[in-house]
Amino acid sequence: MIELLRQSGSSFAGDINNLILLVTVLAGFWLIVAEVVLFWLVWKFRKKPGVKAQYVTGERKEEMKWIHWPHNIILVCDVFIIFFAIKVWHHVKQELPPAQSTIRIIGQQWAWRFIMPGADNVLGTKDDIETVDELHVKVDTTYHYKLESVDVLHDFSVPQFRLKQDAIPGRIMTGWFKPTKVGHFDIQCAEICGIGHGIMMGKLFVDSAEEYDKWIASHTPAEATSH
Amino acid sequence: MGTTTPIATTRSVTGMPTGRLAVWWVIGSEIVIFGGLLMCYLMLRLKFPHWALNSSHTNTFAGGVNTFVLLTSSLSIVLAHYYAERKEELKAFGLIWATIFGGLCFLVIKGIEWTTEIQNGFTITSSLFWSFYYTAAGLHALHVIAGMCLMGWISIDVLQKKNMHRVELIGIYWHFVDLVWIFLFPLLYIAK
Amino acid sequence: MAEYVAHSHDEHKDADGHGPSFYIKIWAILLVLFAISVIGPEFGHRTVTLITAFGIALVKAYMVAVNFMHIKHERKYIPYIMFAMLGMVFLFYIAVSTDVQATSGTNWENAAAKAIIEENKDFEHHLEH
Amino acid sequence: MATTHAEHHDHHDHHEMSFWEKYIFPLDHKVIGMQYLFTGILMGVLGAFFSYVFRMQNAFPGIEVPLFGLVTSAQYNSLITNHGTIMIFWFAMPILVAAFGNYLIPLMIGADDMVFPKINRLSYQIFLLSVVVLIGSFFVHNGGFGGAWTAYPPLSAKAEYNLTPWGSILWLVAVVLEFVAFLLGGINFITTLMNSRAKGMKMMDIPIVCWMIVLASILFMASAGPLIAGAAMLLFDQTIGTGFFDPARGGDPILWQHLFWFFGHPEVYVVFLPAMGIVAEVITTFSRKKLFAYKVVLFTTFATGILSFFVWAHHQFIAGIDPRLANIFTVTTLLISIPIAEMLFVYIATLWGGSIELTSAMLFALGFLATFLVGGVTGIFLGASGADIYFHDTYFVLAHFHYTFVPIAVIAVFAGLYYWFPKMFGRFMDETLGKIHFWGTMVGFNGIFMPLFFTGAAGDHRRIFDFSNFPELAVSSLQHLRMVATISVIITILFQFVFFWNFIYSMFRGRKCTENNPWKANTLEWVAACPPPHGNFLVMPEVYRGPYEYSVPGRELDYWPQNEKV
Repeated sequence: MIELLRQSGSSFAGDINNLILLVTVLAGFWLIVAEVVLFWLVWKFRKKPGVKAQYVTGERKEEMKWIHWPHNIILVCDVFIIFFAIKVWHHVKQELPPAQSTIRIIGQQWAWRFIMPGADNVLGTKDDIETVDELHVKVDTTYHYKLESVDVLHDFSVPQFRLKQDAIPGRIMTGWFKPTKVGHFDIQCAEICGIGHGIMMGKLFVDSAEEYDKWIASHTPAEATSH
Repeated sequence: MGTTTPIATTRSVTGMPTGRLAVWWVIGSEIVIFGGLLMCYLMLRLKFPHWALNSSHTNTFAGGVNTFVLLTSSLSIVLAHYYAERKEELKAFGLIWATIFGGLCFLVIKGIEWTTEIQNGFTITSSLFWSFYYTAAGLHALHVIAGMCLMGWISIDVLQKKNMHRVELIGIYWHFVDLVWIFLFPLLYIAK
Repeated sequence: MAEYVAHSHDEHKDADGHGPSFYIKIWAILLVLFAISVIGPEFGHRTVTLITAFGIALVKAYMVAVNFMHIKHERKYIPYIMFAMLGMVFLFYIAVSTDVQATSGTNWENAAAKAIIEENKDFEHHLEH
Repeated sequence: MATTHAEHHDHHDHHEMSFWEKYIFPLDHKVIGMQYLFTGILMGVLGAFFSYVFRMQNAFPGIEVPLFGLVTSAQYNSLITNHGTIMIFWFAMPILVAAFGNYLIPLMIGADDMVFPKINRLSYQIFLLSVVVLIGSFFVHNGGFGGAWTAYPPLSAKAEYNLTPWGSILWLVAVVLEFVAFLLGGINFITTLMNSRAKGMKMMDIPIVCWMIVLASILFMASAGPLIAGAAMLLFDQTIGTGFFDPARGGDPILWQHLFWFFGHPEVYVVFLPAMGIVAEVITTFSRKKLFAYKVVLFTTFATGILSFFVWAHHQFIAGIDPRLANIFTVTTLLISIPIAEMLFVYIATLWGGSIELTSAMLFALGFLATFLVGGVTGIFLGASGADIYFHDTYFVLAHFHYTFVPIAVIAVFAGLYYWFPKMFGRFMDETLGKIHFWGTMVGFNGIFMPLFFTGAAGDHRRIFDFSNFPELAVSSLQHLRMVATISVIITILFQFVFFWNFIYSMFRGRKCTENNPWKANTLEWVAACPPPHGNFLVMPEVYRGPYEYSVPGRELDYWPQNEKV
């Protein structure tokens, strides 16, 4: 359902979509029931000449059941939602699958800096590629990211990936994603970070394996290739 | 209504005088204010063991004397309450001013202590420990000053045998200020 | 208003029935406790410090609340409200300490705090001098 | 009804009060309530104007907004920040808690005033000072604070980041002053309700709205403390350069988030509960029904109040808190849906078997239930941690909480104003204009926030002054939705002029209210004259029954005032 509004592009996006669908169905059901009952009661018990209102305390058992049954069913719905919410959360945020590559993402007022491991796939070596506002990743590869900030809070957000994580100065936040679709997507900053918050935009390029290798080759720093 | 007391003020559905009830609610809200600040301090204190080094630079002697002063002033205000109930306004008046004097001693000692510390280079911006030290003790000192002002105001009424119940109210507040210090003292001065 | 002053007066008579000597006695006990709380930590033993500094602070707080503030003679819900407020404070501590007191957790680490701790790790050496 | 009660007002004692004494420095709870009401409404107008300006910029980027001009990104941030702050702290709270609390509590419990009239006056004066400081903060060098109403450090802590060296300090000072005002007011509400109830009014005879306002005050008191301490810390960070929230010096930005939301989430219920209370009074009166299960309402309120302290970190799911902590808060957050849902069900059940008269007040009360339900269920998406990863900080969140706050702070307030207007001013508001106002507001309000659910679900993130910087969000389909929302803002604001005209005209020229109890309601405020004189009651009323004894079988009248012996 949410796919109609924003396509998904990562391995866990589908799980989040399904959770949203589950909540939509359960919460939507209750919304419709409550609204229909509300409007129906207003119409049915509208003021009519000569008809007096009933005296209902709501404290007798047979009256209370009208409250208690919905209450119990809502509890069951809640348990369902809690179960699936935590399951998805655990998958996306808590348990990291083994990384095939690790990148560093650094937020600053008002740009994203990306450090990619380069051809050797190891961070902190000479062939690391540093880019600004432009991140290239290979499709179907599990990435870990190390998210940092140099000044204020930022938030690394890619709607297609259903990915969002605050960057906090002083901390290193680790997370993962696995792009599944080739293309280019917007990277947003989703935490207010000053007057340039509205221009803090990055581009995420999910390349096919060949495209990616080509890009790496053309962007590897000169001193790394010199020897 | 000008100066007449509303009927609402004279009612006591709970069986407790309204003033005392209100003072307890004030203390309830103060507990969360001081508690919030001290919990922030505690978290960071436990996070950074080296704050022990900072707290070894505090003047435990001055802090100790201040604890003694506050405990003693608590005694004088509880005695003031005792005599206020017995309508012995002169004794109550004297004891209230003894308490105010206690508060004054506390502030003077605090002032000397802070001056020396600042001279030794330990200012509020020196390190996070000192930031907490000055903020927590400063917030407490503000409460001491507020209590002293209120006591001075109440003592005038006491001389005229008016509103004698207020001695108890300020007493409860003052004991609370004392209580906060009882926790501030080990947290800021002793724990090393 | 005169009515309830007289009322609370009576309440105190039977509630504590103590004269000034009682309050002075409590004050003396508080001073002794205070002395222990200052001397205890001088031994430099961690458990002794905790018990004498903070355990005794709790005892002192209890004594002040009961004997000076007469909290026992208030309506029952007054101490409950006070405990509820303290409960809020501890709730805050319990939940927040996992983020703020810890230097690392699931998928995050507080690199800045770790650096500060590392920088000062020989503080005990300084403490002895 | 005449009782030989000792509590009489000797009206000869009162000297004639000057205008100054009566309206500028009043001790009368009703006048102080009015001061809060009018100040709150004026601040609400300011907040609404801000929303108009930034919505215009949002839908038509770069437009010269009529009545304002070009909006820079700094101004945009400042407008959204102060819109949020004003609407919560200077509009919702003063009206729902302070204005209705001051006006209603003494009247509804049969007292002649608050227990501490002078503290009450002081509370308003501090509040007014906070208003002055806040408005002053817009005019200082570099303008008002623009770091969002949550004021997350380090952005809020350092002028080099937020670029508003004075605006951020004044903003914080204003918020703290406002807190002090509400702590003083809250102590007054709590002690008044506890100690000054009329003779015979037991716990279960207290009208729900009084319970709700007092419980809200208690929630506020128990939650605001850590934030007051935190505000002192942030103020020192801003002014003298301490490092409480500076990670390089051992501080922690996350600490502020916890301090803020530990207060911030109970705050939602601080405004929600009084709104529910107002709606309870209105729907029982206009459906001539006893409130369905008074005790259940009360217990669900207690449950909500207690649970509200255990859910705050759902605002921080992706803000860097430990993911394990998020699981606990998901559970508590979803559990709080149960008492809230139960409360709404009880209100809906109250309508069963009633004789519903759709006056303007009743329309607004029903409108509250209908729209708040939307706000409630959309909250489930955000409480479920897995789904929040996607929705966090998008317009979906914004639409969700406006679907709760607008029913609370606008629709329920209108219900209360239409209902108590005859009591407050001794005249009726015009019903036809009231109904026009109702439909205009409802259509406009839904028109604003329904589209925003969709833009949010499509990825619109909040606090962006110009979406054309984001190619995926700058598409025309989304832009059209934003325009619909903005046009709806204008429509909604225009319909409020109907209200203001009605309000001001009726205050002086409206149909006169010739009886004390025009709506045939049960609660004690309707015993007093319209409007009640200073001291409220000629004879202090006594209470013989609960507040919702409507349509009792065997009685000729379909209401049974609390103070009538038989």
